[in-house]
Amino acid sequence: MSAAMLPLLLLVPLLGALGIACSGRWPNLREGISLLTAIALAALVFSWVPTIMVGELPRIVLTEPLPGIAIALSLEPLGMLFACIASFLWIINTIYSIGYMRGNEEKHQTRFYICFAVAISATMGIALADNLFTLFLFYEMLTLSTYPLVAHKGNAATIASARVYLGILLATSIGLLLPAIIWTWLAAGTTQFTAGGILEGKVGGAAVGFLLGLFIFGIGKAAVMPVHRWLPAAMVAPTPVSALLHAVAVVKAGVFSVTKIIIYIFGADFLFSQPSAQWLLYAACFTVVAASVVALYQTNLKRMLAYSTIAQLSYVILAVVVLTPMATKGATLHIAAHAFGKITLFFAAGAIYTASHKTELWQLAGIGRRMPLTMAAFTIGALSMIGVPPTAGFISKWFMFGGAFDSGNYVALATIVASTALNAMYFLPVVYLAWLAPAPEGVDMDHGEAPVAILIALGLTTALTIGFFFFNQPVLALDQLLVENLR
Amino acid sequence: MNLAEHLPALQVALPLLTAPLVILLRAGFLAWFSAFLASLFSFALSVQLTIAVLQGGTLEYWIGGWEPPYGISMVVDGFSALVLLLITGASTLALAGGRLSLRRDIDNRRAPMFYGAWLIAVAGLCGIAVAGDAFNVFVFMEISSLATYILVAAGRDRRALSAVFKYIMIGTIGATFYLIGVGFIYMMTGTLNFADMAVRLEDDMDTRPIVIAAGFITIGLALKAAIFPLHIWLPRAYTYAPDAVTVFMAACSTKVALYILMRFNYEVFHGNLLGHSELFTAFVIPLALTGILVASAIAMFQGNLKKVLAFSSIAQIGYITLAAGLTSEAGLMAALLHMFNHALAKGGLFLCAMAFVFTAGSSALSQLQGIGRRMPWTMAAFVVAAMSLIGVPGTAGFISKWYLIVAVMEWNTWGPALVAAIVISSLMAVVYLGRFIELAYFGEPPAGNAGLLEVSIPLRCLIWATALLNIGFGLFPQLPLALATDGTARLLGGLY
Amino acid sequence: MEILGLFNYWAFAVLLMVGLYALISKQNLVKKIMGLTIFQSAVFLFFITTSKLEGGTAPILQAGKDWTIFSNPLPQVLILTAIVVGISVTALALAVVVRINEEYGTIEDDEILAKDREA
Amino acid sequence: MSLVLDLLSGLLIVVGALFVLSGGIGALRMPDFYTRVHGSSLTDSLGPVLILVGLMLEAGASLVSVKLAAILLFLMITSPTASYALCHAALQSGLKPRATKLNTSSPASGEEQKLQ
Amino acid sequence: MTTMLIGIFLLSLLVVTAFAIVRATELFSAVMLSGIFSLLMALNFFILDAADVALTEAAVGGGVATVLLLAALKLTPPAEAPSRGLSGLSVVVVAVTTLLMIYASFGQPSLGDPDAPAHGHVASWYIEHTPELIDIPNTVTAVLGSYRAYDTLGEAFVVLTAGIGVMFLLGGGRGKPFSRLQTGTAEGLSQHLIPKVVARILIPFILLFALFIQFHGEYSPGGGFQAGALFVAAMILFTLVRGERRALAVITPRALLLMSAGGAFLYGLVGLAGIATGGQFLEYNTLASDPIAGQHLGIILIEFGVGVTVTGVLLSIFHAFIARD
Repeated sequence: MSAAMLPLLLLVPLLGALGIACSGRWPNLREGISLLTAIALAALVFSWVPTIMVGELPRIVLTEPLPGIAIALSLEPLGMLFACIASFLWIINTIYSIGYMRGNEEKHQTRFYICFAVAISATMGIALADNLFTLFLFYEMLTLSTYPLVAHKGNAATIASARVYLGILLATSIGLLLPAIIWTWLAAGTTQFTAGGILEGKVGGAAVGFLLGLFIFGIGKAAVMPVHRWLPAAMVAPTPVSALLHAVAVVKAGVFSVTKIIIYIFGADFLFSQPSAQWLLYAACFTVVAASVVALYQTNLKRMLAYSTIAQLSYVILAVVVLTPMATKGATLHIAAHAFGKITLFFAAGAIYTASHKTELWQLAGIGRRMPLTMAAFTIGALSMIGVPPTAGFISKWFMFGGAFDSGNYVALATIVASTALNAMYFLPVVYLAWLAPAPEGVDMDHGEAPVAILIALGLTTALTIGFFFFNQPVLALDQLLVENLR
Repeated sequence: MNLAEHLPALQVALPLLTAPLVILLRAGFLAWFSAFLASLFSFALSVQLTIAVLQGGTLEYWIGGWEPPYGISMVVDGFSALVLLLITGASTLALAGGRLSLRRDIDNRRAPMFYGAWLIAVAGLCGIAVAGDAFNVFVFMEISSLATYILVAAGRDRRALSAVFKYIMIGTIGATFYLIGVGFIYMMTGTLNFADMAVRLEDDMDTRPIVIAAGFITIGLALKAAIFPLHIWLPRAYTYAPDAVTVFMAACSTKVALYILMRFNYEVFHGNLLGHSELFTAFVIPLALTGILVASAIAMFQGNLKKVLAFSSIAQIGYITLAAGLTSEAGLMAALLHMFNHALAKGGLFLCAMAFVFTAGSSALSQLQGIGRRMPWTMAAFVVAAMSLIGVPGTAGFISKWYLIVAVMEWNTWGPALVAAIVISSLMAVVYLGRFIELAYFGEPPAGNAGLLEVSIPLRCLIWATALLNIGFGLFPQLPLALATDGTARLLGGLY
Repeated sequence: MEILGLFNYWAFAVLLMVGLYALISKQNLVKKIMGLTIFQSAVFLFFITTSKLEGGTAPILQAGKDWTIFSNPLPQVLILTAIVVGISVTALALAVVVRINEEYGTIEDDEILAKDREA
Repeated sequence: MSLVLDLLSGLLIVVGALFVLSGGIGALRMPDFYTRVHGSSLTDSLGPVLILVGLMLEAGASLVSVKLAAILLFLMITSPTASYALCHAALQSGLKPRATKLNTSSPASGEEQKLQ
Repeated sequence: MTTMLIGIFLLSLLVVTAFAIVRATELFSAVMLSGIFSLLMALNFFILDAADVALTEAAVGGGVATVLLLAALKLTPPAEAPSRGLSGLSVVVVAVTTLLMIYASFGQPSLGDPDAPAHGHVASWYIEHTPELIDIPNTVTAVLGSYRAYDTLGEAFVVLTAGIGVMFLLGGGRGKPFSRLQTGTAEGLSQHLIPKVVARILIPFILLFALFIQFHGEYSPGGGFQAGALFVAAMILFTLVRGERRALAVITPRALLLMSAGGAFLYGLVGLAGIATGGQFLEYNTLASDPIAGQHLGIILIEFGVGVTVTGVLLSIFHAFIARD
């Protein structure tokens, strides 16, 4: 397929958004259109896989507003993988949203679906970005388009947390990321993602570590502590949005950008030949452990999941930092695996909320007997988070572990082990509570399962979570390509 | 006769000569319509001029056929063309969009006078933009100022009057300071023509009077351009002027003062005045910085949309002066580009503000709560323009901010500090605009105006056209870039 | 003598000062306008001073009159224009003052400010 | 002959100047408004006349003296009118002359009767 | 030398008057003082060889400005509120400015210094070339009307703008547009014998003089603006003695509007005629077959335009102020 087709990946969701805007009056038509768009997009994305598999790197320049600063798209394995995950999960998420939004009679549903579609378009843009500038452009577009989603409820509390969300993401991106990009541009004369990096020999010494810091904390979406605050704040959003944030688009966009910058801008070898860049490893490890510990003390289900996400993201960064081919594969695998697991968990949480309006952990006691399917899915998701076979989580953790072992990076090893234990410590009690504990007094248990649309979505993601354990060859193949490109 | 070669003169003559005819009309609509047509045609003229400049380079026109410095000459280069586009474009936009709003602000029988003044203001500003003669600049500065006073005084709120009086006083001081400076230069060089001055100044490098002259001219024009801390006239004038007038002024009036400021300092003084560049930098940059930060900070705490935007204008003027103060090629590029882009963004914002005020009847934030849900289209356009003002990539504002930051980075060791300041002020812009946007979308509409409706379709289209321009010039900034490059080259002619 | 030749400049400076002072610190708007007039006339004086030529006469080249030295016509022309500009500004400012007096009932700057604040 | 003319004109000019001066002093020293106007207006109409005549003698029979004559004429007309208008305005605005006792009718009303 | 001493004397008077203006709390006396100030200024201009400027300053400062100030004072409180002493900031600003000026003055050529740069270059060119290029005695008029006609065009439009502003702000009395201006005060001083007679005598002369200044401007000091001011003086005198109603019957508001706009427009048309006849904007050489004649024609036309505009505008302003009460 010719590179000229790349912009389609952005246009399809935008057209979908337009269609949704026009069909706002007729809910069925509207949701039909959103679903259709999702499927069309996914089909388009997957149709690219063979092209990429044979090692092509399609690239197209849309416009060049400033000399050396082009808005250009290109598709390389990593982006391909990300695009596939996002577009595919969007279908499921759409099905789920239909059930959820109707189940809870939310307001402004048209606005919701429009922003959703725009957000996906932005995500595609991030996946296809050919240079830092384009990346930044769509990164901001994603932030702005998700703001209305987070603030969806529109009551004072929601707006307050939405403000935190927007504030942190915009402040970090404008305040740190943009200067970092300009610095890169001034130093290297280009911002294009190139295998092996563009900064080698352009900057040196402490500057490297500083620039890296600007990038890492500038990309607030990667939620490396201390710029993680927006993620728990965004918990006020409706569940499909949380799913979008945690699994489909936003945080993934964050770690994806970080990975891309590390391997394509700095160039992995160059970066970690620089002592001043080593801090990143420890920052990641710290985030993993700290976030897991915080998660231990959460009493609200979604907040707990949020902190677990923060921890899981830093896994990815950790893996990239460890930087053996194997670990890099682990990182990309984990992007996928975590996506499947976390979306399952969120869907489950949403299902519980829809069915019983329960949000606190203690309320979940004995809920397993009421909503067996949901809780089954939840359990599988939890296991995947911990990394127990046969779930997706195991695969990625395995690769990371191996990578860390090869490079003899014992800090990373210790972190992974510790956090696995921690994961178990905060997930298993919930499972136990849900299945075995007796229902506490004063909590009504007279509710059944969630609406069917939700259950379908839930089932799909659960299936993915398990299926990924057995059928991960395509992803591995992509990883292989990626790693070869790097070497 | 070939009209093409007379473009510079016609650019001024057309609006100027339409004005006396307009004031003779009796009906408001006719007056508006003829003013609009005249403005439209002069916009066409400036487009023609721009094309001519891009193809044939700088144009020079000898008025009365007298060779400068004996006669008055007009000089049109990329920079002038850029400013001309701003002036005529803004005026056309404001007239087209502001018809209803103006009809409400100015009663029908006084309207002819008002539109006459409007055209004279346009002509005066154009006259400054094409002038090649220092005293001629003074004359046309006064024409445009007087006309602008009238436009501002037409505001319905009585505070418009006290605001305009302050404006008159400060404006006249500024103009007179400028005149004093010109007088000193004339005394030492015996000429009034910019180019000729530059030549003859080389003989007497920095004699005292010239240094003083530079000071007077810079301060006088800084007063007119509302460079912090000489901005005191601007917020009230912008706030209490009729909304359409604010659209027009915000887009171009201060820009023109900055234009002539840069003209003078670069083409005449730099290079001819020992150490003038350093002096200029040392004088301008601190003011610009404090202006940027303080004005943005003040803007965050205003309770009135137009005031917010006015203070943000002061901050943006700070950006332009900062860039101009760097006395480097990149800096000048940034300054010129930012003039253009800020005009786009601010014009769009004030246009939306006009629409809001037109429906909600007040620009107080409390009255505008929830307006975003009532007027989704206008509000969306507002958001786009706001992003351009903040400098989100993909919008026009980003281009100039990029140039600005790059210019600052390569300035000297202080670069990073300045970048920090710029970034901080951009974040402040996020705050003060976000504040309004948030309460426009999620705020509870006040009791009175629950059933507000969108403004008329044509106005909406106009607003959206402006918004799309903001995006268009963000993705394809070739035109302003070309003009800015040309203008910069000419300005720097004086520097090296 | 040489120093006395600069007297015009000093007078100009002092007038400028007086005008500017009245303009800035007087509360009464009409007084401000008068200050403005003084301020501007000072500048006119300055320009005309630059036009004077020792032993010259008004630049009117009448036939038969055997003047050879003429004062410089250019500053005079500029000031003709400037004077007209000045009176125009004064007229407009006065009109504004009249309107202000109708709206506020006072032409003292501080009182007007007070009334704006309470509004 | 010319010497005589010069002397004469000089004399006229000096005397005229003295008159103007006295008028000025009067304007400062007189007790009340009307007397001040009276003093200054009288000298104002006499002083300039003398000065102008002196100047005309200097100029001799030429265009200049014609102009001077014209000025003289206008002065003769305007300056009394001015003082009249001044006093009248003062009277209108109710400023009473500070006059010591005359006959029964009050000075102010007397003035007015004279006016109508 | 003597001229210089006289100059110094007058300048000192000027400064004293300025201080007096600032200190006077009675606005009326302040107005009178500012009239005196302008006349002194005019004298100064005259001994500095600037006859045209002197004439203008006398007409504008002594005449028009004073009338306008009085007209405004009629509508505003006559006395200044007791002010609160010197304000620190302003004193500082002012002092700094003055010091700058005096500092600068020492680098400047002393009064009348023949080899000051200002007198070389452009100025001398004007003196030399005017006779053969334009051939009118009054170089000032030549520069004003031809070399720098563009500035003068601007001047005319500044006046027009001021007129527009006043008409816009004040209209013809409350809530009426200027063109509908009419006024209650019918009589003026017409029942007073002396002013009436005197006015009868004077007005024709003033008008005559105005016309002389208008059309003799090429040969002697004067020109459109001064003439206009004189014309207005005559009309104002007429208004004072015969009452506004009569005055407005003579020249109706609509006519005033037409004059204001028409004069400026005429000026512009002359400029365009230059283009139409194949010259530049405001080029007169092409107006007639013979360049010199063309120059004369052009200058006369634009001077006329200026005169008409000035008359119209100043009178409108006067009436607008009067009608406002």
